Amino acid sequence: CAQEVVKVGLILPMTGPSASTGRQIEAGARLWMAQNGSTVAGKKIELIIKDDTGAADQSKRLATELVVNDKVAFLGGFGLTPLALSVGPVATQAKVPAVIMAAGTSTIVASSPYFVRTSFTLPQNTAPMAQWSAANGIKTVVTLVSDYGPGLDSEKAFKAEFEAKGGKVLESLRAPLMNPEFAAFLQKAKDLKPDALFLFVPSGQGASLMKQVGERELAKSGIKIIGTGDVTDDDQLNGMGDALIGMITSHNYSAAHDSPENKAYVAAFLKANNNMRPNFMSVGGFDGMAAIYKALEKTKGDTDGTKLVEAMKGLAWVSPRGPMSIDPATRDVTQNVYVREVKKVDGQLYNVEFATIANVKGSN
Amino acid sequence: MSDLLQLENIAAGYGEAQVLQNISFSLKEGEALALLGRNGTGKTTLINTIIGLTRRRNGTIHLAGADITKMRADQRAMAGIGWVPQERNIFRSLTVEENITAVATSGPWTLARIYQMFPRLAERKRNLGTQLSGGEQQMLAVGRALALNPRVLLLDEPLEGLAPIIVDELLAAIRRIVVEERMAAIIVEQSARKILPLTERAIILDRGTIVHEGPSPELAEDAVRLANIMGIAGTPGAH
Amino acid sequence: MSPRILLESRDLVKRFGGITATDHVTFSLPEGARHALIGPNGAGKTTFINLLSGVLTPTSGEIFLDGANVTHWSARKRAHAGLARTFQINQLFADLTPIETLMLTIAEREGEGSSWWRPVGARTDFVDEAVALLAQLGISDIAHARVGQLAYGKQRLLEIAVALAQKPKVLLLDEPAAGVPEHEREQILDVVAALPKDVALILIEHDMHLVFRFAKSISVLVNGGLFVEGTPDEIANDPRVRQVYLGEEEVHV
Amino acid sequence: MSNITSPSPEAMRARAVLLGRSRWGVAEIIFWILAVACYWLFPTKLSLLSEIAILGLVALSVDLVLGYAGIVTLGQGAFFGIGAYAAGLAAKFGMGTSLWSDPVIGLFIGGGVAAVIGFATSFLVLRGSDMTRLMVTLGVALIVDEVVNQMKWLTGGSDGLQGVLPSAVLGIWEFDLFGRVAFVYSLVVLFVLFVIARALVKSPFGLSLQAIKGNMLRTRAIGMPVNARLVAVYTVAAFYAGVAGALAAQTTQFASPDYVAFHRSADAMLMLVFGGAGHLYGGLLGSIIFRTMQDVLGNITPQYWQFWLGVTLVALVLFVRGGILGLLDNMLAAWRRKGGAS
Amino acid sequence: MLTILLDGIAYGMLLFILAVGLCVTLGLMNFINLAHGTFAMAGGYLTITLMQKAGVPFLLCLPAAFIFAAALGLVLERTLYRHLYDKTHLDQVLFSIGLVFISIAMVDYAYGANQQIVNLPDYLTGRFSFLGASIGVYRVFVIAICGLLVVSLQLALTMTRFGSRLRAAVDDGRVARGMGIDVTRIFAVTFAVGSGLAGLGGALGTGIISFDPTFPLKYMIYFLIVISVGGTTTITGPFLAAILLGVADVAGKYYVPAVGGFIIYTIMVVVLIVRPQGLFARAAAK
Ligand SMILES: Nc1ncnc2c1ncn2[C@@H]1O[C@H](COP(=O)(O)OP(=O)(O)OP(=O)(O)O)[C@@H](O)[C@H]1O
Ligand SMILES: Nc1ncnc2c1ncn2[C@@H]1O[C@H](COP(=O)(O)OP(=O)(O)OP(=O)(O)O)[C@@H](O)[C@H]1O
Ligand SMILES: [Mg+2]
Ligand SMILES: [Mg+2]
Repeated sequence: CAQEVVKVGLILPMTGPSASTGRQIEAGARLWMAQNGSTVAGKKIELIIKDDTGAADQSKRLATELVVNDKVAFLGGFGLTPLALSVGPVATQAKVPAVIMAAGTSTIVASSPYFVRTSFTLPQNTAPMAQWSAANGIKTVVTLVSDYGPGLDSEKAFKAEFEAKGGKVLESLRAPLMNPEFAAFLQKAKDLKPDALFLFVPSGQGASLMKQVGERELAKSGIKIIGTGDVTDDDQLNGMGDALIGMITSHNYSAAHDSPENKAYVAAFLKANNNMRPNFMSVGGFDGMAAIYKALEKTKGDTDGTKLVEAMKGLAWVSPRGPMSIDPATRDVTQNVYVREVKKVDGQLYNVEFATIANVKGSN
Repeated sequence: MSDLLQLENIAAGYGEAQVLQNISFSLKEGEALALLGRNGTGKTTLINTIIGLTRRRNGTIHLAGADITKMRADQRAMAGIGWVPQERNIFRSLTVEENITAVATSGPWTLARIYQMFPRLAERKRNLGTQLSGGEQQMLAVGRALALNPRVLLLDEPLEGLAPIIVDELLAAIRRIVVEERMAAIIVEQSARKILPLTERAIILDRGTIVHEGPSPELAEDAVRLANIMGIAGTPGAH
Repeated sequence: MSPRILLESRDLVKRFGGITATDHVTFSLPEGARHALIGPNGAGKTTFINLLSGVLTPTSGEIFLDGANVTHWSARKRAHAGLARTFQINQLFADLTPIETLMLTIAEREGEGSSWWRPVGARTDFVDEAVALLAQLGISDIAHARVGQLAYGKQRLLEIAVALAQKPKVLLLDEPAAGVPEHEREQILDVVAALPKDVALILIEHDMHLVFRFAKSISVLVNGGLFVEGTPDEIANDPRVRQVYLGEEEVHV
Repeated sequence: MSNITSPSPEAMRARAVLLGRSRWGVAEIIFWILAVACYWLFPTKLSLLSEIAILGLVALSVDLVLGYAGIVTLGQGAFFGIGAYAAGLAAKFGMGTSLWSDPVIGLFIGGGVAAVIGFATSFLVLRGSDMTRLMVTLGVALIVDEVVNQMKWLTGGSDGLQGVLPSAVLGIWEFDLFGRVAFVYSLVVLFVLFVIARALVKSPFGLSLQAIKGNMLRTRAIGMPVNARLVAVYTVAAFYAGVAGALAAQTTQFASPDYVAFHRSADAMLMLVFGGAGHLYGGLLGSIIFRTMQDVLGNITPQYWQFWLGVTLVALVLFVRGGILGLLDNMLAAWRRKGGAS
Repeated sequence: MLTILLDGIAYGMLLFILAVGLCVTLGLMNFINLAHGTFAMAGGYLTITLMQKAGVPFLLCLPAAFIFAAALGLVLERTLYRHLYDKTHLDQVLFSIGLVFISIAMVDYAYGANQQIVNLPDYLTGRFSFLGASIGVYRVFVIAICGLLVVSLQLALTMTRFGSRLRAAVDDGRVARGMGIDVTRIFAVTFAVGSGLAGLGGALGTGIISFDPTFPLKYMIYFLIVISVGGTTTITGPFLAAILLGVADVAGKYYVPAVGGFIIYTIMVVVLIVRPQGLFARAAAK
């Protein structure tokens, strides 16, 4: 007999500069389906992947087509903030829940009542770093972030939290988003002689940045290198070289997270993806599918968008990243954030977690 | 058997268009041939076919007994064909001297000898190709062809734009080269009276075929006949 | 009363680096002139024309067109003031047809070049004029062919047709007959000679037959400077001219 | 002798030939009928179709500058983006009520602002070789991109301009989720601007652009104000690109820095050359085929569609002269030959 | 102060080393080869593969990258590029962008979309002091190689007949053939050298930047800026332009961060308006 199909449309950058984000999310989502079957509440789940190349008008058009033509019950994906924002009106108008699996600017979720987030926000991931720094003898910091929404979010969150705790941000540097060369900024940071340099660049640019950080021997001149986990992205960390050992970052996910759920996750992921290591983007996709499945279970297969969003509010489960939940008030993700140190484990570099700040809200 | 250049049954043109049909003639060492014909009758096309820059559809070309029909233009040039294109085509980003040295091969025609023939070029040797007067470009085109030390010289309207005094000198020089160095030459000219005295034979083209072939002196003497063959209303050279 | 001077240069100098291509040339051209400019290759004839027509700017000196100082005018402005020229090396629009080329020139002359709502053929008077010009030069047959694919000689004729289409007051012809077969050369000059009597003409040419048939006065340029000026008779019989330029050439005046 | 004679046969023929060029051909009429028919033929693809219409308009604008006047430009994306932001801001601050958020007025705002900037920067492209112009236009576009990024307070920076809510078209047709209104609206705007462009290029003005492309020296010598013409066409093209940008902002209801980005300009140029430059329809065909291929391939293989697109581009250049239009020409010629032979 | 200058020069050298091959194909051959980055990427990925998979020493990877990219260039030139010399610049743009798309997808297929990094050998990392300023060893290494390349290429082009034969072939290939110049061979050799240099640039680039499949597009603008500001008639032009751009960019971002992003583009536009042929083009060339 014909089983009723529920379609999930993921709009991801599969080509272009953010392609690795799309690949990780797709792999995470597929892994969830492989582990949990493709039937929920008697309905068959079908995944549709669309490439928006990282261009917002494409995201919007694809969202419209998925809603109008494919009649998807869920939208998902969204590699960058503007891509998510452009889809907001479509989700609102069509009353289709849209699960944000990557984009990290805090304001997105508020822009449509149908947005739900399973990734993270930058303030969420940044503030713990500031708290840890203030508590560990760091008095002065220079921040260096990519000059775009999430970077500024991160810069603001760090400064607010750090100065509230008595520290001082000497200078806030912003590097153009598309920039291969950080020499001027790093030299400036070095000349200011802070206790630590805080870094944020989007997933994918960490390698270039850290290469130049290493070359400039900032650590040797007594400057501690700290940042968000985007910089020490698991996807690339291993190739970045031993110079990174000792770097402290805070983030919501590490492939080295010590839990049975994560061990199983990493092992299955590596196997299914030709030894590509899962990063924080992949769990965004994995948990995004988790939220979709759990919501459908709750509505018993009812695909009414409004009911599905209601069902997602307050969902809580244990993810490979640790415990997480969807804040019923904001529809944003609440999760643990970990402070980690880059270490060599079994000959490979990992972000080894050593402190946990529990239940940090995504936005309020 | 001493034919230096021999064309047999050549048909050629550009792209889809065929311009020449049934062209056969030959040229001996040390012989100068006048190639005459009205505007657009295919003189340039014939010259270009010999050097290998048109689309050949039929026929063969031999140079000193060797079949060069299948050779590329640059191979033909190296085999001994020198070319003065109608529009001169000086290499514009090369200096006068580079225009000559870039194509030169060893032989009697050295840079010094070319400068001696055209002192004007020596004075302008650092000018770029585009920074020459029309006549200077023409001299350079001739000099450049000589620098190849060819066995056959193809001159497509070489006198165009030269001052009368230079025309006299150049014609005398070509004469000398042909006679003394046994170089063969095909000279395309609009004005028959200038080159008939200089050449042994003349070919007249019309609509892509040879309509007359014969000794030059005969034609030179018989202005009426020349006019008839070429289909010219007025009588050239008469005042 | 002396005739109106249409074109004049005063102490005109043009240097290219170390080369003085035009050397203090002071020259005037009256209404109705039929003037020839001759001289050895590289004497500076084309450069002089380029200065007059505004393609080059002089190093020093002044140029007057119909009384106005045009030294710093653009080529375009001079063309509008009635100065036309042909180029020694064809300067045509390879992708257009001869008729289009002439339509364009006529439209520009009549200040209609920027009209953008009417199609090109709408002004039938322009079309008729262009067609007549082509007929006058004997190239009606190629009116609709692509200029780039024409034989050299035909392009040469079109080059002249374009200058004529400008209905100039002063026309500068730089070796107009080069590449044109002998028997058609006279035809060109006949067309040129048929221009209104008050149009002033300068002809550069190395074909002495044409020069002496056409010119009422001749200047000889050598090494950038004016060497001699005179009637055709005087020039033909000047031994210095024979020495630097004419050589053995027979000249029939 | 009097000149009042009836025109010669040659003159009659020349008149016919010249005027014939501006007459609407059968193929053209079929093209536009098909364009309209798309509304019923592909009801599920209307948002893609309106995007194609908008891209076609940008390609048309590049054609005016590049195909006709011969100015190689990689900067048309800047005008597209400027138009998008101008119209987007007008709609945003019009709040869906006042005249400012009327889409048609938005088009004029977008096109107008782009035209002003186009006019101001046109002076930069009057000189130089292909390469120079390519880089100058690109440089201007990159600077505009950077300005949009920096003026966060106005443009929303890299997050894009949100809350663009244009009111109903002419106060009657609301933009719907299916993209019906968007498609019809975009197609109508494209058609109107196309008809104007068509008149433009068939006029003496258009002919003079082709002449400038062919030979500057001669155009100056016949007294043509070359610079004024180039400035004019560059400004008009900027207006076109600005209108296209405004359309994009209105139909997608946002604007992002991506609208100004380098790849917009590059795509517009690619589509034009792909279709065949210098024929008006080249840009339209190019955007239709290029975008459709991208969409179809992207659905088949979201990761590797670029490969097949690349293969198509390479093959097209190697085997055909003059893009898709050239290909059509060849096919038509071959068909005629066969027809004649049989 | 001096450090900033040195950093700027080093950044300029990075731009130059990535663009030098383009000076040859675009600059000398007048071929708008937007696929230049593809050859650089070939050199870069070869280096990455050799070092990561086969443990080949970095210094050996450099010549290997040159040879690999040159061979790739030669093959593509013989099969594809040679059909495009007499086509318009626009056709060349379309064609080479097509190649870029193909190469992006192929590298993505083989290596995945994520960034690839190599770690330099120890003797090339670290810094040393120079007149009180400190500079990375690797950057000095790159500067030295660039200097060497510029001098040898410039000599090869101006002192040998190859240079003038090449320019003749570019000016008018048809007539050059008729003058006995083997245009086909000259173009093939030159294209191979240009591609090889691109590959070498890519290999050297691995020491500073990371590679992903979008590399050819991401850096395209930078290549083009260097070439257009420097002018296309010489090798030294782009070399000096790269230094100028590098120093201006680094200094700008250091001293006036607010406008740092505009500097390179503004310099380019201003230079091209004042000197459309490029800052250091041969004055006489048209
Ligand atoms: N590139 C080309 N493509 C197509 N046809 C051409 C081409 N070049 C010349 N033709 C045609 O070939 C024919 C012969 O031209 P060609 O140049 O050989 O004549 P010609 O005798 O040298 O004339 P001229 O005295 O004007 O130099 C002409 O009808 C011309 O239109
Ligand atoms: N751009 C330039 N740079 C340097 N020298 C130049 C330039 N243009 C022309 N010349 C030189 O100026 C001199 C005059 O050239 P011009 O073209 O005026 O001569 P011409 O009298 O027209 O000669 P011809 O009868 O051969 O056409 C020539 O010697 C030429 O080499
Ligand atoms: Mg000829
Ligand atoms: Mg001259």
